Amino acid sequence: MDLGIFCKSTLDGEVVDHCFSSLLGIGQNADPSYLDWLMKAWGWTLAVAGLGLIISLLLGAVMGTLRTLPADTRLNRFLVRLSTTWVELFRNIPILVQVFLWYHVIPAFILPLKALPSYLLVSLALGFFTSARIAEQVRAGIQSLPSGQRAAATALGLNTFQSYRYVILPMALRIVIPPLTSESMNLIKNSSVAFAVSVPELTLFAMQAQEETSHGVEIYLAVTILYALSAFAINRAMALIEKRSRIPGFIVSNNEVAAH
Amino acid sequence: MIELKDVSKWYGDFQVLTDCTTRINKGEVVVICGPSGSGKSTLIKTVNALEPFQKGEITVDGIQLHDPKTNLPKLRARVGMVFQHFELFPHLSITENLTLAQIKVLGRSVDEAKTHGLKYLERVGLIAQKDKFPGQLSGGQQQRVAIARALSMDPIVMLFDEPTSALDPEMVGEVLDVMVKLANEGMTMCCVTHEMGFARKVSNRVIFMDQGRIIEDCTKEEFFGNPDARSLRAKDFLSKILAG
Amino acid sequence: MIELKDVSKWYGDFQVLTDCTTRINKGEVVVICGPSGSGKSTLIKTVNALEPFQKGEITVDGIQLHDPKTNLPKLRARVGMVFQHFELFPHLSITENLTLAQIKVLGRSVDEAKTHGLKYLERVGLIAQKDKFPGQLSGGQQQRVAIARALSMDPIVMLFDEPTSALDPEMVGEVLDVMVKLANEGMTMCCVTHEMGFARKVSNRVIFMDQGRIIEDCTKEEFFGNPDARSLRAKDFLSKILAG
Amino acid sequence: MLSLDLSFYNWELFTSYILKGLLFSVQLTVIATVGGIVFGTFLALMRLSGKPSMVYPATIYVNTMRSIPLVMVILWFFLLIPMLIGRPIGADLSATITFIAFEGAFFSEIVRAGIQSVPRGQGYAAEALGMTYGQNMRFVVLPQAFRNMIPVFMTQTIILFQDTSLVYAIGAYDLLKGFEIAGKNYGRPIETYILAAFTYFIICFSLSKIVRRVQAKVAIIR
Amino acid sequence: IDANAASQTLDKIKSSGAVTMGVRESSIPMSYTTGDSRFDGYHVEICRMILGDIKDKLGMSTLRINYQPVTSQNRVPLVQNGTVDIECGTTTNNVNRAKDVGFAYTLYVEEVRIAVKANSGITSISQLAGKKVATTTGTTSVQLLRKHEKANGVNFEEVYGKDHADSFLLLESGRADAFVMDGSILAGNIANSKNPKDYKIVGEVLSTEPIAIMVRKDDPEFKAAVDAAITKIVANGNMPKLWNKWFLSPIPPKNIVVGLALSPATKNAWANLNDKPAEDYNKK
Ligand SMILES: Nc1ncnc2c1ncn2[C@@H]1O[C@H](COP(=O)(O)OP(=O)(O)OP(=O)(O)O)[C@@H](O)[C@H]1O
Ligand SMILES: Nc1ncnc2c1ncn2[C@@H]1O[C@H](COP(=O)(O)OP(=O)(O)OP(=O)(O)O)[C@@H](O)[C@H]1O
Ligand SMILES: [Mg+2]
Ligand SMILES: [Mg+2]
Repeated sequence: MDLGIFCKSTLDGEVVDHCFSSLLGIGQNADPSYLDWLMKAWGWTLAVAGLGLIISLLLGAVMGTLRTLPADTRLNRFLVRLSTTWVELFRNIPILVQVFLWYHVIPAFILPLKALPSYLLVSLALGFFTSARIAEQVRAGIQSLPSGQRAAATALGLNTFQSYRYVILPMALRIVIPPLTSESMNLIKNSSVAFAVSVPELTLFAMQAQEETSHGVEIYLAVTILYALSAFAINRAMALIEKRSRIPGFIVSNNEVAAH
Repeated sequence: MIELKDVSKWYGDFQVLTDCTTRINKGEVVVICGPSGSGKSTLIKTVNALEPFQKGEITVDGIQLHDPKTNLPKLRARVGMVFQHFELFPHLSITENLTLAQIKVLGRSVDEAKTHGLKYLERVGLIAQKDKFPGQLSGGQQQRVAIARALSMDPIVMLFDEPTSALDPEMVGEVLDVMVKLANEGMTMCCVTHEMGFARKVSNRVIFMDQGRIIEDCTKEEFFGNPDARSLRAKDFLSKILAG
Repeated sequence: MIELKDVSKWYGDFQVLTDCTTRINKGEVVVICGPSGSGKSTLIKTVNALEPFQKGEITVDGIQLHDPKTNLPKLRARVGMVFQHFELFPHLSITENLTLAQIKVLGRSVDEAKTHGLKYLERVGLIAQKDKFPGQLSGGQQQRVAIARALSMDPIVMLFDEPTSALDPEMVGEVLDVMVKLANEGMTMCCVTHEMGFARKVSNRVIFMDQGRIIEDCTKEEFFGNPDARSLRAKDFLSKILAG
Repeated sequence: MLSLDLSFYNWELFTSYILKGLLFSVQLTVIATVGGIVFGTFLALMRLSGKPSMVYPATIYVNTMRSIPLVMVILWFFLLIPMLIGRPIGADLSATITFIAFEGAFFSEIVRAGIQSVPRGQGYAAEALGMTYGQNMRFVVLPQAFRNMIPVFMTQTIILFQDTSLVYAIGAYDLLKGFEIAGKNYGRPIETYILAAFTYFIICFSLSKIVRRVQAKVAIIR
Repeated sequence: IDANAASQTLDKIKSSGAVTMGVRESSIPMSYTTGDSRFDGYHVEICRMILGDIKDKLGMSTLRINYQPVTSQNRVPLVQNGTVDIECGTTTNNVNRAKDVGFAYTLYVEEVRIAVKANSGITSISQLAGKKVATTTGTTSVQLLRKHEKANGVNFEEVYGKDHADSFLLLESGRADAFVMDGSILAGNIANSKNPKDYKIVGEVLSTEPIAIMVRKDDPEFKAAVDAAITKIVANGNMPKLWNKWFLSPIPPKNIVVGLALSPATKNAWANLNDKPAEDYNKK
């Protein structure tokens, strides 16, 4: 184990004066070290995953909700079918293949997409893929509410939108926080596929740096720890949200298992 | 006030309601009883348009339910409903439970809704709990809040679906007391319940259902006073219920 | 037969049972009642060693429960127990439900267990259902099977934890009938129940619990016959229960 | 706008490039599912045992596996474990071990939830009849738990099948790799990605339909 | 050589009757698959000749060759840990790697160059300022580009493909303006593309690198056996024929022609067999 490797220059493999040289702007013109590079790569991982997370939460909540609409009007039936198709489409293709589709295939047909930077495309791919899974969790959450809740809201004269807005969603979203936590952690982990389309994130760093330095153990260890740390941070953030949104006197029992 | 004519309903191939015809007049208290699965809940839900029906006609306060032009949310707001499992909204405080629909459906101001709602909360004896959440109340208290919530919409009729059967026995009384008071004040009520004591005390009419049909529909006096005139099924059921 | 001495139990900081002392003699039928959360289920579970307790002594048929040398499974097999929610094994047929423990615990042969189990199934009037699965029976039928299952272990005492409170009212009677028959045959029984009719009919003693304490422990005659001698809490509770 | 040319995609190409990858992916999925369930049940029982010496190692293992990307786990096992234990380990074997180790953590969560989904009263009832912990698990809790779990197991298996595409990181020849090589050697990368997506979709979608059937079939009537 | 010398690899080959050859999947024409687990290419064929020679020397009647596909990222560890006995891909012999693995005599000297679209007008690296330059993750070209950027003050944006075909796809689809990589790889990818005429290889030689067959570091006897076999192949005058076969004639599976002329550097390597690392080539 030789952690000194992180203080070596990425250009000539010589030890640099300050490990954080170029990031912190200490020695001007100093060569960037592997540590600098690692930190930048982590930044990319967080950026890609963060953007993907926002996309997936929004889309997932919407699609999951649409799937539970009562099939009483034509519009509703259409929306149910739309969201079902959405979920089936995006959860039945491996994320890696979806990333390739977004990066190589779709821009070949929709030319303006070519102008988008690759991290955006990866975020879209991650976001859409995860939204299908989140939609399933949201749907399960809504369906796990006693059917009487919807009936009570309706009986009070609330219309479908109002029932969802004031009664069903506030409860369902609270219930699905635990499975959403695992989905969010999965998203961070899945962001490692971004390296396949040249986003300079942690996995790309790991593969390139271990090739250059031949210090695989140290490099992989650092990268693994950063991934675990990111996932753990999400976990804590969600736990905080869960605590904040806890309802006095209400016991949530949740056995939902989240797959990765 | 409420009129049902030949109402039939199917779940797929399974017929839950068969040609149900009856009426509930203003100020009347009607008790519906019958064995489990006989369609009592379903019947009461069709009256509130919570469940669609495939045949027949229902008229509530002169409005035809099956008319596609009917504004169902508005109609439902005029019919109060109380459920077996209370169905308070667990994420809202008691006050918010009472005011939500008043504000969103009737368009009342927050203050107005609050004053109005708390008035009914006081009537059911729970004004002290106004800032608690449903999970912090006992079952009997929750059900009384649910009654107050329905009342604060100023309904023209109240529907009850087994309001006491999910309660611990010691809490049944407090809910029945509220219902008796309401009946005595002249509220039009339709209650699915097996509390025969309540039926004896305040009901005007008793409806007995079995397998989706209304088998008996007679005054309380006929129902309890003249058991021999009852159908075999109703007699059997009554003997079982009253034996407990 | 069963003796409890100063039994106390805590869930974390929360004391569920406080110094409970009582005894149940052979052939006696004891009814336990009291408000929800008063510790009735917990008490009955400690007797069957399903819940550990931290203080006091329990002796069942001369065997000390808190003795670490006691073979708890063997002891439990000699005490029959019936639960509020039946707890039949849903993945096994009725016959398999009756025979599983006989075979695995008592080591009876399959045939022997079957003959024995079906005898009790006949006694509860459900021999026709022997090849069905629990999900295909009504609640009342399931509870009667559960009683037959407990009986087929040839227990020396039967414990019941609110055996009728999860049932539709029309099915309460059939389960109570079985229990009454059992009591009349001389089975030692301890029942948590709010069915005061049952208590009046067959019990020898009534125990009233509140907040983890045994507040009243007297004969049926004292309990029902002399209400003024009852504690305030018990009087209040009784009036609520009997009002229904 | 690009014109698609799928004409190069014929039976010969399928048998020479893709079939091998498909077989590997399926084989890896099957072995990892079976191995993962066995290993996962073991981990779950450890976590539910209540003995700290069992609970902690299992919990740490499961949580660690769940917070590292599968690609990293694959790389770890493939590149570094052989260096540490000083013995070579091939791509296929490595992928298999990795997947069992990784999926075991996920299956253990499913098993744990499955056991906990059996109402507590069932355990009480079995105990009250005099059954020991082992008998209770074997005859009452696990049979019900596994029936509840079958659909979740199958869903996880579909995910596992999709995850096999990540073995590209160590150069194992899976379904996606088969497509990629074919596409590259014929200079048709775009078309092959579309075909790959289509193939995965057909397989996974059909499997998820089967899951729904099975779900309806094995559900316990309560 | 002495077949009884203490060589783990030779012992293993003799006792198991099999050898594992590390190969690439799409490094046309050096080492690539022709489908259905068949592998071929310039280095692969040479390796088969080497192994044939070793088989004879060990006095074996048959030797089974297992092909293990490797990637840029895993080839070194695989050789290190013994999964692969002999790697016949496109590995640069440099000082850094030579610490971990051994290299046989160089038979091919690679010149790192730039591939661009024919109509782009780019002819030199200095024209790449502000442009996107593709290269493959896990190769020396990445570090090379970084160094070049720093030394010449040119500023360009790097994009990474996960393998060479991917990097070429970046160029093809317009996501990159240039692809910097070993000349043979560039030529192979261009030849294999839909319209080979749309691309050309331009610019100065960014670096000259010996590409060599890789063996284990701690087994000098095996390396000696490989080097001896190479010496024999070269002495028998096979090299020009092999070059002609793989670089100038149609090759399977699509019968394309790579069309890369024999460079003076490679010719020189054949004439003076050696295992000097890349650093010695660029030191001037
Ligand atoms: N959504 C549904 N789909 C299919 N069948 C249903 C549905 N809801 C109710 N049923 C069936 O319709 C019949 C009548 O149900 P309903 O709930 O109205 O009975 P009930 O008289 O209220 O019984 P209980 O006393 O148990 O509440 C039952 O047989 C029930 O199984
Ligand atoms: N596992 C547990 N952990 C913590 N508290 C518990 C647990 N089980 C029961 N309790 C608490 O112990 C008290 C007594 O519970 P118990 O179930 O014995 O009451 P009960 O008299 O049977 O009530 P009920 O009539 O509702 O069945 C209650 O306040 C309950 O909340
Ligand atoms: Mg009902
Ligand atoms: Mg209890």
